[in-house]
Amino acid sequence: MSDVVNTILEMKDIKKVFPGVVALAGVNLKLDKGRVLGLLGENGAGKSTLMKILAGSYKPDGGDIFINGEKTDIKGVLDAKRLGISIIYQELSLCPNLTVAENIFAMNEPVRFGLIDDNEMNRKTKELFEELEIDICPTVMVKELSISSQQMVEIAKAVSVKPQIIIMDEPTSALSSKETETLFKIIRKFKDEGTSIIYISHRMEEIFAITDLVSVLRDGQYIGTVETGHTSVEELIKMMVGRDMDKVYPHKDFKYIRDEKLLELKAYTKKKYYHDINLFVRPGEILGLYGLMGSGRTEIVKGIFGILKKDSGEMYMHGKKVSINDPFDAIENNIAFVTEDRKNEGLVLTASVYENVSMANISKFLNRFRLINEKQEVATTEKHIKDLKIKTPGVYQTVNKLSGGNQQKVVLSKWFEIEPELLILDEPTRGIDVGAKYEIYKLMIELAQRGVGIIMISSELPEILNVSDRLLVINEQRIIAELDPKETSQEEIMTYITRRGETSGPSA
Amino acid sequence: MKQVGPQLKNFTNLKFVKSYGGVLAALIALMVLFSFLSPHFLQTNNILTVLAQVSIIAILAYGMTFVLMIGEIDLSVGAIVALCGIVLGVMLSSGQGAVVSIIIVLLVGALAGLFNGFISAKFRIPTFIVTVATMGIFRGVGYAITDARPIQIEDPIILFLGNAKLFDVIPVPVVIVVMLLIVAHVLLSKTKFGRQAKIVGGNKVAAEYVGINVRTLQMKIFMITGIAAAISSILLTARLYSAQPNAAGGYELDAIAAAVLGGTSLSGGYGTVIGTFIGALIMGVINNGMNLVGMPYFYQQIVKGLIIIVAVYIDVRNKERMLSK
Amino acid sequence: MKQVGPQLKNFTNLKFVKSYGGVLAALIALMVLFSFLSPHFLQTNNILTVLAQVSIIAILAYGMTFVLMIGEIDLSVGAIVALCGIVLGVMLSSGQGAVVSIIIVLLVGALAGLFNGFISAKFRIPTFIVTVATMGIFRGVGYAITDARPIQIEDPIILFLGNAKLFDVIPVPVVIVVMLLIVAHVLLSKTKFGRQAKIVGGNKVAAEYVGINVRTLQMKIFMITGIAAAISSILLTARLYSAQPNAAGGYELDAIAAAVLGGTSLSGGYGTVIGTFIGALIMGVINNGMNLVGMPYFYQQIVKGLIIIVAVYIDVRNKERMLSK
Amino acid sequence: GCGGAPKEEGKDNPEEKTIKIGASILTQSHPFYVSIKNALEEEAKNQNVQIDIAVADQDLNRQISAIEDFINKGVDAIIITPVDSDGVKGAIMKAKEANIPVVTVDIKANGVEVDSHIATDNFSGGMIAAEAMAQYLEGKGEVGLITYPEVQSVRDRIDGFKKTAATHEGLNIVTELPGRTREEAKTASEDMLTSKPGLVGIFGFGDDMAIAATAAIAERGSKAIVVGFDGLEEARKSVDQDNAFKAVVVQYPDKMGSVGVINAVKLAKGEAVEKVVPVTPGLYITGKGFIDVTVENDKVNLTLE
Ligand SMILES: Nc1ncnc2c1ncn2[C@@H]1O[C@H](COP(=O)(O)OP(=O)(O)OP(=O)(O)O)[C@@H](O)[C@H]1O
Ligand SMILES: Nc1ncnc2c1ncn2[C@@H]1O[C@H](COP(=O)(O)OP(=O)(O)OP(=O)(O)O)[C@@H](O)[C@H]1O
Ligand SMILES: [Mg+2]
Ligand SMILES: [Mg+2]
Repeated sequence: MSDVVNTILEMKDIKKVFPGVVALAGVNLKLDKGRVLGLLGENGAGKSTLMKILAGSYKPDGGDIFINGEKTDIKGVLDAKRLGISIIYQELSLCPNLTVAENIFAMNEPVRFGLIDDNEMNRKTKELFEELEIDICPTVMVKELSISSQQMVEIAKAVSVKPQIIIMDEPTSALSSKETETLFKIIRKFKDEGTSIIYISHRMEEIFAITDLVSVLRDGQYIGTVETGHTSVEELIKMMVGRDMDKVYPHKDFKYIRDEKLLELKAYTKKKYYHDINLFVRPGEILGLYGLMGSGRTEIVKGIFGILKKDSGEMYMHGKKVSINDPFDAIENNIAFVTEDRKNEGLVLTASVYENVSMANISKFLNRFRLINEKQEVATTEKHIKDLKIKTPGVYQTVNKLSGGNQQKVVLSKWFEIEPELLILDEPTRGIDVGAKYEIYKLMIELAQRGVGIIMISSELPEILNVSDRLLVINEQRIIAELDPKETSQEEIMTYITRRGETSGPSA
Repeated sequence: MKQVGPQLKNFTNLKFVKSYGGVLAALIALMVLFSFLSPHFLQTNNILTVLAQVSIIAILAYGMTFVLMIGEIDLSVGAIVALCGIVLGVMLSSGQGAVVSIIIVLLVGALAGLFNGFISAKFRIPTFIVTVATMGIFRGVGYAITDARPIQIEDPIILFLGNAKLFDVIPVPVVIVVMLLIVAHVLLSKTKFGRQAKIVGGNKVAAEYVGINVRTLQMKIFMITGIAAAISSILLTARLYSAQPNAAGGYELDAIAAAVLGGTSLSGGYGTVIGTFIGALIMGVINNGMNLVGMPYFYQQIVKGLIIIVAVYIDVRNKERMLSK
Repeated sequence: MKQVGPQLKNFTNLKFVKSYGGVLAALIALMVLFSFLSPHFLQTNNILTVLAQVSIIAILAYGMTFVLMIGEIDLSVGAIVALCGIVLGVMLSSGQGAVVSIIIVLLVGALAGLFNGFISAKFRIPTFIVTVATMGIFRGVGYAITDARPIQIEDPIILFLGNAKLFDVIPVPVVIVVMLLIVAHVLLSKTKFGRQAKIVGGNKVAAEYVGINVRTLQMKIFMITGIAAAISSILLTARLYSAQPNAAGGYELDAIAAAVLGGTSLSGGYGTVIGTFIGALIMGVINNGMNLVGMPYFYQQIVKGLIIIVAVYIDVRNKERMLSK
Repeated sequence: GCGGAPKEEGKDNPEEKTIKIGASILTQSHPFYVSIKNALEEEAKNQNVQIDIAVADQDLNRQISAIEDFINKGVDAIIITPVDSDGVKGAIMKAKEANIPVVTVDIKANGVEVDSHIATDNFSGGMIAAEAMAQYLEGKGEVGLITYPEVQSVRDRIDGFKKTAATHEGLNIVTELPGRTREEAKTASEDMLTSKPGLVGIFGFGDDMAIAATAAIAERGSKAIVVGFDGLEEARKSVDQDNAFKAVVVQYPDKMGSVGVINAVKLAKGEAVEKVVPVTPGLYITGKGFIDVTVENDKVNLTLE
């Protein structure tokens, strides 16, 4: 009896079919009041689709939804809102042309004499941010924020309406550990107030840190629900992938780092973006860059790739001085760059999978008449689809129809395809499931073994500690420490960052 | 009138300069230039004439700003002006009173706009194509109604609206254009409706996610554009003392140019009615100034093209500078 | 010619139907309709006439497809046609040979396009505005050169290109338009250049990050459009036996409509030259059919608008259905 | 070869079938051409023949396409008001190849012979307008022109006006502004009156322009007079009233249209017609209506009193 009272949401036998794909083949989900339910599944398992149905932006092809035990028909996003369901979508969905406050209060603006009261709106936003401990100016335009800040705005927007159910679809994929902490604080606060939360993530440690229960989907099927306290990473992975996976990180059996400098930066500087960057990467080496949000990691690698062109400093490849002024120069020098923002910087959403895979390297696919050999493109793409287990109905599918994680895999394929000497990866495993992560790490290691130098930015400390050979810590647009990942610990890194923050704070 | 207060103070503060600095600079530069080139340019009378001349395009451009705001376009507004003018002429000459006729004309404009909005939203056809098509349709209907003949207008109320001067100085169209400026500005930048338009223009997906019915909004926006065209047609008809089926040819491009000069983005999400008004003034000043200087027609076309490019460039550069501060 | 092989087989397979099914269906429906309405419609002679009539717009529309592909627009192509025609007339009447004149005309077209591309890419001004402005500029220059007077053309080579018939049957413009169809189709869908255009149209930032110089590409694309306009102008001038400074008014809209009818997206990233050709044929068939039926002009405008809407709708719906299979 | 096919068909049984005429007119958006069009239709009804009217919208290419379509359709005669004298040549040649007789109305065709031409002389008309203007102004003062240089007939009118104006020493053309529609013409008139406060006369190349100028003058309280061209009903009414519009050169679109059809029908039946039918423009002035006017040896003879 008490069970009925406590169950706030039940989804039964939900079905959804897309052209060529059965996204959901009869899925069940149960959510209790005041609890956090983790939702796990490989890329393309159907998590986001299920959540979009709950949020009213997709119509299910079958199944029932019960809210507080009552059968409910969610016809559109407004119905969902009315029922107290709030969602943070996997893909950022803010208006770049509006301010932070205007985005948060979109369709919900405070009104005076029939006109929007901007002052009131900004004031309320400021209050909300203070309550949530978010440090963003309410009147700044969203397009001027970094992705991580935009994600925080999304979070604030979702909770601002005091919903009874909050859906969070990979909210931390664009956040660093500090902001993740802020998010967890918010989650706990709302949970204590009786709000229920559905939490999707591919990061196991987060699942264990914040959820009470975990439901698992596989290939659009409901696999089961377990209590977080009574399960293990291994069990969850087995539920997700359907087989045992003994480890999350592959062994780097035989390291093969040549003692020469593939890339070297000397005093690389761009005003307002990065300062006095001295670093090198050796062939076969994986160099990790770690730092907090806004620390400038992305800017440094954009500098290397010629997007944020340096003002001063020198770059050497193989000891020879090179000058890289734009991405074209960078690619000419065999550098590849997987950007952190796949939607805006990585993919052509309206183009097909194979066109995305071949786009950085189209010259390779020309026949003797200098015409594109589509067969070869398709064959190559199919190889990548197999290697990275990209879930798609085919090479001709347009990329916007893929799940987030699979889109990320397409971006990776694009850059693996040019067979670079230096591979820069900015949050490469963002949104990627554990199984595929393993494949990607393996590919990185294989590339390294062939003599490729890799720079990897990651906000996941365990990942960066396990995968990189050498670690640079970035803070306030500078390199502040070089560490050996084998010797260091999460605690040591955090003290570097915070200590630096304390000492340099007043002087900056 | 009370609710207009809050944003009127913008006129005196930095935000105003920040928003309109580039286009204002272009306008002032042009005015200085022409006042040197022609002694007649800066006369009060001439300035008022320019304002009256500009009123027709300006009102069209207000409407256009709304469509551009949601990332769409309306190439049929010139044709709607012509059609509405014809309807006005037919109504008046069939003995209807001015007020009834005006109401009917506004209705026809709204319906024409609704047709555009409905067809494009319902059948998901790009508005560029829908309105290129309806441009032909509305004009065709206009021609067919009168068999391409103009209709003379003698109604004193209509003629008053287009030609009279308040206190013997200020042309009535100028009063109307300024009043509509305030209404349109408040509607676009201060109401929920305007905000929804901005959201749709910024990110259609996000708009749907927050529960905006994008299709309904699009229909409403096209109705506004249609109504603006209808108002414009009343002033134009009065100004010409007749309804002309071939009136307002190519005005759609002038209206778009005015809006873009004023900083409205063609891809949606950015734009202000005040900027659009300034943009329309720039166009009007160029035309008037070159006429006063007596520049030959061919060179007028060339110079006008160059000035538009330079003016938009000033605005683009100005915005970039503002952002980088 | 050899390299054309691979995609020619498309003509026989399902992909062809899939890509062009909607617009082909619309074309065939129209042809069936008109062959019922007029006994003259399906005569070989008339079909060839339609093809020849369509050639000028079709070639313009090929160029337009490239610009639309990268998400830009060119409203100045009609003016470039007029300007190039005038240049051709001036060259010929100053005693230059046809070949030299043609080369110069192609150069002028390319330069005009380059001007559009350069100004918009370099100063980051929306191409809509740049080309609205250059529309005036190019036309103004054309008028100024001849003081708005036409120039008669008597050169046999030029007249041959526009008016002669191969084997006494196939009009030369038809041969040219089909040859250019193949060239443009291969360029757009089979070369690196074409693929880059598609990528730029889909996502400019992503394009830059894979090393595409978006600005240079944009300039090249506008040059292609300019050259297409120049070729068009040669055929038109021959057809008119004279260079007309006011020629090709409004052709930009027809070219855009043809491209969009053929499935090219106005926001970039999608489009095929073959589709565009079919789109141009639809426009030509509508005009010809209504003339044969003897429909009054006003109704022609109305019907044409309606047919464009229906044709695009068929295409939109067809694409959705294809995707949902 | 194949080009001959339609002609046989067209000529099959001329006696049995009703005669079909194709007419391509320059534009539909000027009242003058609307009048021609209506006259064509009316006369066709009188003659009991079928007529298809295609509107070229001032696009020569469209006009040529329409003529091609008439040929393919096998009409028995074609009437054209050419968009351009030189440019229409190709289409007329095609019609001749197909043995279809061609009649031109209002504007002549260069470089090719047509079967009949119903001529209005726009150049002489311009001269008449200038002479009338000069006499009203007693041969002196500043005059402005509203023009539309893209159109041949307008260029001819303006050239004729300038020629006669030059013979009056005191008469100076001080400004020329474009005004292609009534709206543009009104703006142009306003700006003329602003920039040339001494203006005493405005010539508008068409009725719309003259009427617009008249309105602008009235609103400004200027003393300038207006002379117009075309002289359809609305313009003649305006001339009758007490305003700035003093005189209008009158063309006879009704007559031109009906003669066009009459000649086309005759040609279709194989009868002979006059090669050139001249229609001299008239002059309509305030207070008197039509007055006599002739043009001889580049000199205009008219008296206002
Ligand atoms: N709009 C769409 N059209 C066609 N197919 C779609 C669409 N949206 C999703 N799919 C397909 O449905 C399946 C489920 O996608 P969904 O986004 O729900 O996966 P997910 O579990 O959220 O994956 P990820 O972890 O990568 O985000 C995928 O195979 C995807 O390709
Ligand atoms: N387009 C932009 N315009 C203005 N400021 C920007 C822009 N992009 C980034 N910034 C600012 O630059 C700083 C560093 O950016 P960013 O957050 O991308 O660095 P990061 O170290 O890679 O962090 P993360 O990847 O975790 O977000 C931030 O303060 C951000 O607001
Ligand atoms: Mg997902
Ligand atoms: Mg980053």
